[in-house]
Amino acid sequence: MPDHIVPKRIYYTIFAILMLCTYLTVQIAFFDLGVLNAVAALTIAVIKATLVVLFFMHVKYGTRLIWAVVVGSVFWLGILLALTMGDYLTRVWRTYG
Amino acid sequence: MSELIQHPALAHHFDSLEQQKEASTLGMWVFLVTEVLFFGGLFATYLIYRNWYPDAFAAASHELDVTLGTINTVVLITSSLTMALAVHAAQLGQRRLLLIFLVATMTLGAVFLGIKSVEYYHKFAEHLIPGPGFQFEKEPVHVRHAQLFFSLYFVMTGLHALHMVIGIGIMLVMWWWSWRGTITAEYYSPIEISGLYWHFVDIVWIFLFPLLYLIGRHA
Amino acid sequence: MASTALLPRRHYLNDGYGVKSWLLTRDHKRIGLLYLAGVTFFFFVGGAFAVLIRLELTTPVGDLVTDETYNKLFTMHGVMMVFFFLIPAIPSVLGNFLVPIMIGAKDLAFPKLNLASWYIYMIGALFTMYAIVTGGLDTGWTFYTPFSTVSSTSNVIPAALGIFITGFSSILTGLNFIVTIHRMRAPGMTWFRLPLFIWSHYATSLIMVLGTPVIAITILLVAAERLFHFGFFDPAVGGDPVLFQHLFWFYSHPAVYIMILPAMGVISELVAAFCRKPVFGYSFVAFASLAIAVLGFLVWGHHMFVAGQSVYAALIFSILSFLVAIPSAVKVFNWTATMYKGSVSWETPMLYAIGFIGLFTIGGLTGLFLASVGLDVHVTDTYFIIAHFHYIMVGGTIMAYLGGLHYWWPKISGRLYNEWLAKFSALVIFLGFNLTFFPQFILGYLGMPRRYHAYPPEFQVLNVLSSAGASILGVGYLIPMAYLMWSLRYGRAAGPNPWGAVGLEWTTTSPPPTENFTETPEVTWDAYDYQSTVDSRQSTFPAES
Amino acid sequence: MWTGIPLFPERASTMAGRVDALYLFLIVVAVFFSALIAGLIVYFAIKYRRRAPDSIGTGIHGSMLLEITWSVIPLLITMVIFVWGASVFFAMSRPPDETLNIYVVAKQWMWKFQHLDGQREINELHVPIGRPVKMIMTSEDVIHDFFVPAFRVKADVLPGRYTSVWFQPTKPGRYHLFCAEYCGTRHSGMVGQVVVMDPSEYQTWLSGGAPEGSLASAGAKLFADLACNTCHRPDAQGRGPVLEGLFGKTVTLQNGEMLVVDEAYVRESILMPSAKIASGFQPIMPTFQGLVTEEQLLELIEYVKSLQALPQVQTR
Repeated sequence: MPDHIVPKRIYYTIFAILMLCTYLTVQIAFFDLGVLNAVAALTIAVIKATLVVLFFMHVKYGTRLIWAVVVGSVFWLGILLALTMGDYLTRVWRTYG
Repeated sequence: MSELIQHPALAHHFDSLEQQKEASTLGMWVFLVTEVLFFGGLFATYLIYRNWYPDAFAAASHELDVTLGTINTVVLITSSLTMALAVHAAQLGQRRLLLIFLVATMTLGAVFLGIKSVEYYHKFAEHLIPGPGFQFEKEPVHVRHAQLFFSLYFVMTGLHALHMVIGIGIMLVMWWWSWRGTITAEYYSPIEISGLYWHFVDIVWIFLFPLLYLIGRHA
Repeated sequence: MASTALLPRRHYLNDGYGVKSWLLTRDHKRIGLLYLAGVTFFFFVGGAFAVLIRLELTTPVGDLVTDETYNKLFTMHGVMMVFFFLIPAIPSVLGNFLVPIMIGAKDLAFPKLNLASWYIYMIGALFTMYAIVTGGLDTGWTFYTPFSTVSSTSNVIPAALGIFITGFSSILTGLNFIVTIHRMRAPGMTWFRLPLFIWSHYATSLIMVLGTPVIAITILLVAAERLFHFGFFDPAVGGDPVLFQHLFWFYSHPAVYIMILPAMGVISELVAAFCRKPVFGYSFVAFASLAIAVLGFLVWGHHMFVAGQSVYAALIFSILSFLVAIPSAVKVFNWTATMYKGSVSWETPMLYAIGFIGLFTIGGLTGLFLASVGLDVHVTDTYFIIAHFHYIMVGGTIMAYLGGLHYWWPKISGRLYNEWLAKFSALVIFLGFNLTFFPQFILGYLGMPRRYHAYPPEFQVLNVLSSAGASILGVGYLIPMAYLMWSLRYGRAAGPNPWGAVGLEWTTTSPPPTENFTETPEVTWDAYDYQSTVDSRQSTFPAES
Repeated sequence: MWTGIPLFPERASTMAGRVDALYLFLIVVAVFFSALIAGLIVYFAIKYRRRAPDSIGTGIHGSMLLEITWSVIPLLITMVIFVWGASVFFAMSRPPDETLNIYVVAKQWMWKFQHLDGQREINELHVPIGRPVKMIMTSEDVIHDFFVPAFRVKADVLPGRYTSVWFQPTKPGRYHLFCAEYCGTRHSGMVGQVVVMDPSEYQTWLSGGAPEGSLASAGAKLFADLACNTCHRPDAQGRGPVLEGLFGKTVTLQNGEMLVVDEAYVRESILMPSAKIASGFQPIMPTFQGLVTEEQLLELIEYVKSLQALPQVQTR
């Protein structure tokens, strides 16, 4: 990987956006939007995480291999969540206890 | 290789510092993949029970302190910034700045843990530790499912805090190496990969915060 | 053959003596041997439990040991064999030794981490052994909740910790292999010149890295639930025990591929070397490894067809399970086709390879019975399952492990073993294995449930056959122990290439020097390129040297 | 000696033949491919055995045609097996509409059966031939598994939840009942007998002894003892929902969700009344967690079920 030195300005910008997102997510949580609450919270979290990964962790400037590793981890996490939920969402007999 | 002057940090089995750096960066990324899946098991558990018991989870989430949670989020994101700046300083060989930013990162990490322990203490005082002593006076209807929430809360934040402690330990070593002069503009990959770890721990919190603190606030 | 060969003057085995030179070594070859010691020990520990299980089952009533003891025996047999033998066996012993050599590297990317992973493995084993000697463990190796968290009174916590710790050894090994294969290949060693052993270890490492963390957290949750009465899977607080099974099998099914993929890699090497020709359909075999690694993560629910998951989930998992059978079938066909017009030698490693292909085929085909959800309902949790996975794990992995050990033993030790004894023991193992496990298919279909201490008398004949086979199998495993140890001192020197095989590991001395190659090799040929090797070097086969 | 070993368990249910047919098909597939591979390996090993120490094999690298052939043919075969297995599984998972229901409570290490007419059995289960029987099962402690090889059915029995399995016996006799999910020390002792009887014998057996009256009547007594009837009144004047005619109907919950009243919902409403409140009612019912056993729960459920056909339903 070539040594890519990210200008400080970018770090500060990203930091500002992250702060803004934090403010937003807290504010939104206090309005009743039904299911959209969860959607909004998770969307913002994903945006924040993506920014950290791309800029703070330099993936934007990384090799294809690093991209593949990042995408792979998300993909496998997706397998775990999707196939597990696949069972729970289609059960006829629910579980109680 | 041997005919060149070997950099003191170059291990015998690598041909160049470049190869060594690529290997260690890839190594850290692969390690982070395992971390994603490690927390992934917890997120899957959370997702299923939240889906089953939304009311109990909302009620239990109300017991958490949003203000402290928000402050901690800000603290942790700021520590990520100082970490990124530390890497920046290391890349440019600015030793003094590097040392300062490492100290700042560690301090913010410690503040986070301090606030977290205050929160833990509150939960302990309020009998919200899952197990036989668990009490959920506000909405006794949810007493059982709220235990699920708090079990997840303690394990998720506890493991996250453990990662923070390890992170601070790593930063101490990095500080020592930087102070000693091991870290230079041409050999800074230890700082870089420690930074990757630190940012990852930050990302985990970015998800934990809304999932644990912000559900059902509007109710 | 090679009777004039001498051991090289300087090699990794005489590069330092004494305990410290081993326990603090960073040489991947020595670490491989440290693993060999550990893995062999735990194999015989697990084997001893198996002997007692089979002895108990010769009679239908529980007369040899109590039911409590019996439950501990099968649990500890499973835990030892799965976590401390099968998972580390091929990757950590043969893989550790060979991955760097085969790609022309001096060592793995992270030698200290490699040593650390051996220590982690041993510490994990220590915890588990502690659990065993201080009263044992009776949860089954699967640790199903709520039995493991609220009902069992045995040493669940130390055993769980042991498995948790050992998991990190697996993760670190996988991580090390991935980085090494990506970053440490010799000049000219492109991806499609890699031996298939490397491809399969790469695929294995992916699973280790992606799957193991999930079992780690799951085991941790079980420990937390048991220790602190936290609730995760306990119905008493609204938890779902089936969720544990999802998380458990998310790792533990792919873990089956951690055990079998490296074995497949070994077989590819053996078949090529003892037919002296390239593996048929190299790229298909290579990609089949990756396909297995990926698809292997999509099928875990077939362990839970009767566990109370949804009917739809069962059907999805069923069809995906059939898909993962295809790359395995492709491999079997390609190995068979490799023998066509080969120069087939019947030396010991090849006998193991042939045994592997046959037994793995049976194991794989009986896997179709289990993937077929309507049939699985009847045969799951019976001896049919036991027979099936022993065909894969023992008939597959252990056959390949022994075949690989015999093939590379001259490289590892620099010496040759007694070929006739080796052939004899390979035959004994093959026969003993089939006699042990084939009757169990029938037993399973008849309905004998697994993990039964006592059983209805009509099942006795088949059980006696199985126990008889097990005693033969046990002897078969002891013979190689003896002659391999013997060869360490008295075996003839092997020379660099006793089999006339190609591959970088056969270009260096036996045993190799600490840095593997005196000069970093430049690779200009494909894997298994016998033709041009013969053309260019005018054959360096031992008979002519 | 060999002839003394059976290869199949008894076929004593309508499902047994279907499972065995699939099994036989798979055996044919397995034997064919095993023989093919083994035959080829042995043939090649002999035909192409090394004749000179330095001979090498022919440099064949592969064949796309062959690769496609031996990928596609197994794929097609496995898809046939999948569809076949799935159809058998569907039949296993979907009981007919009219079934004879028997409740099962499993515990370490015994099987407890409750018949609707009130008979209770332990480790022995009497069923008639010719009628589909549905077992509604739950566990008091850990996971167990109801397995009758002669019927080719198996299902895990979970704590805190109902699972079910059904079969239609076809042949009188006594068959093994096994617990097939490891459940602790006396797991291998958690076995029993399923006694399949002709309908007439079964009737005799049924009338043989039911000292406590039917399951529903036991439930009715319990319903009164626990004072459920003070709130759940047939005249719609109570503070709780009218239970008559409720079972099997769709109700609307407070949060607008709809659900069908089944065993699981009744169970949950007794143990965790506030979890899913029917719309128009207050969450005032106390929990009966710990006050009723799994067996009593089943009696109450059966009582609620029995309220369907009562004339009060119309007078509402």
